[in-house]
Amino acid sequence: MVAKPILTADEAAALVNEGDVVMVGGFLGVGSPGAIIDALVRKGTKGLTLVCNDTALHNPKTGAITMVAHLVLAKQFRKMIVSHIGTNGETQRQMNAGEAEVELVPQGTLAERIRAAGAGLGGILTPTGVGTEVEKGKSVVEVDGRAYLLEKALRGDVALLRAKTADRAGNLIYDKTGRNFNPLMATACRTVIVEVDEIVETGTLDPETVVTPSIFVTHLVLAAK
Amino acid sequence: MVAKPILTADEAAALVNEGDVVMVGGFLGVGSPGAIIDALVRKGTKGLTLVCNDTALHNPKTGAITMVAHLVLAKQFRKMIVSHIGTNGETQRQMNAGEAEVELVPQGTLAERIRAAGAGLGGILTPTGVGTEVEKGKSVVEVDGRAYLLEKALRGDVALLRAKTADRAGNLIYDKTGRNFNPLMATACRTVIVEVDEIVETGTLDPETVVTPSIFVTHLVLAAK
Amino acid sequence: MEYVPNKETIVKRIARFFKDGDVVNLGIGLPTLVGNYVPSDVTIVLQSENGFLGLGPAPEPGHEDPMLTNAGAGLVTILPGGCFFDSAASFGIIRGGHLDYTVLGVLEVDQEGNLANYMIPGKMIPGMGGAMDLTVGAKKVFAATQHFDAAGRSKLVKRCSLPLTAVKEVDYVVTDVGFFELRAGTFVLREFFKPYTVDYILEKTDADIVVDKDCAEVDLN
Amino acid sequence: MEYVPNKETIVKRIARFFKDGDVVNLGIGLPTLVGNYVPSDVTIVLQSENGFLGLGPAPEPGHEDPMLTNAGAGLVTILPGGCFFDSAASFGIIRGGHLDYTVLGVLEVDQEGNLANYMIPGKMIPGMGGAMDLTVGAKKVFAATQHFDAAGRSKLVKRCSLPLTAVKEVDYVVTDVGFFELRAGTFVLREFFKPYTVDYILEKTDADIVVDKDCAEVDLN
Repeated sequence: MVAKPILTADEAAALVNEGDVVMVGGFLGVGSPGAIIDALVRKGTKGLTLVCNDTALHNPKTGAITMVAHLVLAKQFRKMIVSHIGTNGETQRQMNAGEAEVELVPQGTLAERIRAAGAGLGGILTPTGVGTEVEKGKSVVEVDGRAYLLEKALRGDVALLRAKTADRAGNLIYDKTGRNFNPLMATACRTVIVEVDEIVETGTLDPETVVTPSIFVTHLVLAAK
Repeated sequence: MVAKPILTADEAAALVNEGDVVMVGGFLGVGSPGAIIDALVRKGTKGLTLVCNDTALHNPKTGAITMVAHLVLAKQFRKMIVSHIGTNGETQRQMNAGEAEVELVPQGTLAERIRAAGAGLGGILTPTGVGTEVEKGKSVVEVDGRAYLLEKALRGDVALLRAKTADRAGNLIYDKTGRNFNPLMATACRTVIVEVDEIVETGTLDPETVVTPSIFVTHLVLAAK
Repeated sequence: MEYVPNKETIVKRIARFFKDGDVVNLGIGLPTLVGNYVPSDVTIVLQSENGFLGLGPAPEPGHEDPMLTNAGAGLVTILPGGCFFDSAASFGIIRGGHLDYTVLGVLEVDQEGNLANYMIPGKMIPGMGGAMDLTVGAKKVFAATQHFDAAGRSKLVKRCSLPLTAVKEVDYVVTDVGFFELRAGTFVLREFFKPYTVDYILEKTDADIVVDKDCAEVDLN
Repeated sequence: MEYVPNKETIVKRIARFFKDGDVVNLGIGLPTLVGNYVPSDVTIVLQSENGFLGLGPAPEPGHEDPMLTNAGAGLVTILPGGCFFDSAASFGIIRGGHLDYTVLGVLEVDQEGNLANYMIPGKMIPGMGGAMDLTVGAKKVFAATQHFDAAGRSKLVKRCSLPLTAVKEVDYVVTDVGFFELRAGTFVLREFFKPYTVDYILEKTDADIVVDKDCAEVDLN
């Protein structure tokens, strides 16, 4: 199989353009691509839309800050489509001050919307959110007597992901709870850049255990040890 | 974790009731549970609805017959919901003679309908089948300017599946192209019976490589060597 | 009678509800503590919505793994027979009715079974995370809460005033004064916890309560 | 000029279209043969809709594995870098636009790009299998067919009479007389294959054909 280019984190960050919809893997920072995020902060690309489970951790009192929270603090997001911002005071501040738009999406709906985009579906019908604020502006579709929200596919321009091992072709294996949204986002963006602990020769991964097939991955970045 | 009961193939077949919707894993017979199917033929349970990729192989000229084709020949299906019957002359005969109902579903739609049932979705929007005979009787929903068919979730009563290895808790690992519809069907039925080559102690499978989590499996059957 | 908040009462009672093989998701905060009180002869499977089954206790010192966390980013372990999966598979389990129970925290819960637990407009907007899917998807939903807030108002109300997490999905409410089941638009008191009395609970609660014919006192101390 | 059916011409021409890294699904029958003619200096990735990437050639005698088959149940191999997945993931790849090309057989293909290849009412109803998803989902769709059926009728028609597999999804039609591209509701002849001529193709084909300004003769023998 054709080998995928291996980039530095800075080369990877340079593939993100102003205004892009950027999907970032990770759950409260676990399974996020730290080196690429740091490079994107250095690069300073603005006007981005974030799609991520959450905006990671930012505790103004302790100064603790992780992963995509660095990009939030640098005000690189025009909009954030996430399920949770409760651990990032700065996201809440920007939302309340009208400095950034925040679209809160139920976590399972976020996962399915991303998966739908990757799988060529226009959307899915979920019972989650029926009768709540999440219903606003959406079609309610009844199927066999139960009400569902029609939730549309959510596509991105660039996915910034984190895995444990890649082979040269781009097949991926993840690390425990670092898997989360990464395999879904790999299917839903044109450019898919994955930061990994190690890159092995093509043919050395067991074809039964690959989680993300090579064809979804466009670039690899080797994480700093 | 709690261990799952290990049944004989005949005990497994006895869990299928007249009139049940039975999902059977396999793709042209590859990855189908042969011992359970044979037992179900012996048991002779009638009036079943089959959900399967296809009706396997039945060549009246050579006498070759595999997997679910035995159940077709024994006229145990009232209805068959499948994507392909081109390799089973008997299914075509029963359909043309009005002896059994056949609902032909595009393969990707069949996979998503089963997955949707397992994932608690009411259905999905697929571009597949728009403007074709498959569209008949279905809602066409436009999303962002493209037309999609609303395809409903498809649920079953009993799943009869085939995997390579189970642990005592019911975690499953499959064998090459024998995977196909098996992991999807495991999520979409109340009773999920899996025929396996081997049953190992709980805790011996790598938690990163399990394909079907234990909680979906209700019973195990050890395949004949 | 004076009300003394007691989280232990709540989580102890919920933990006793489970039976062998139950698949359970415990929400962040108070619900997480339920895991510590499951009787030792009962084996349940804990699901963690960030992507695994077989959630185990906190790691021994020196065995922490930053890649193995619960949905609150706390360091945890995985038990033998557990496995990892992605977020779509995780919420497939949750939304698809494969959880026997979920236990969730409460801002308000009303007698229709409506739950509000994810935002206070203008004040606290953390986002719903997985709470909406959990409430809608689990076979049975436990709402776990102190009976009264800091101002002494009951968290069991006639009708939620806060934005809802889900509509009519709560099955049981367990507080530190009693165990309630939702039936036909009312709270049904099934157990009252020592030292509280039925009269105390009826008097102090801002919601309609029917006392079950088999309602009994339970001592959880 | 006499028409002599020639499958090799068709699959040879299609195989030359691919470039390094292309992800391709080859339908059952004639399209499967395309894999044998990909130039040795071009590496493509073949997807098999029954659940893997990295479809390799038939196994050496003695190395057959009944659990490793293609979508037609033929015994095959998997190449280094390939991997297995379930049918939902497989059709996620197909429907999600992750295939650069699919090559499909033809009963009829019309000048609007409509394809009919899965049934003849009252006669042959094998079911669509994966064909509808492949036609709708792949970035570019090749229809591969002999130019004429056994009765001498052209398979390229003005308007399909058989039930459609998909509407306006075909990008290229390759027959044993020429290479056609679908543009703005017409077949555009880009190449004519030796020994056939443009005039022959225009005269014998029951569909509107525009001859591309760069249309050229190609010798595939």
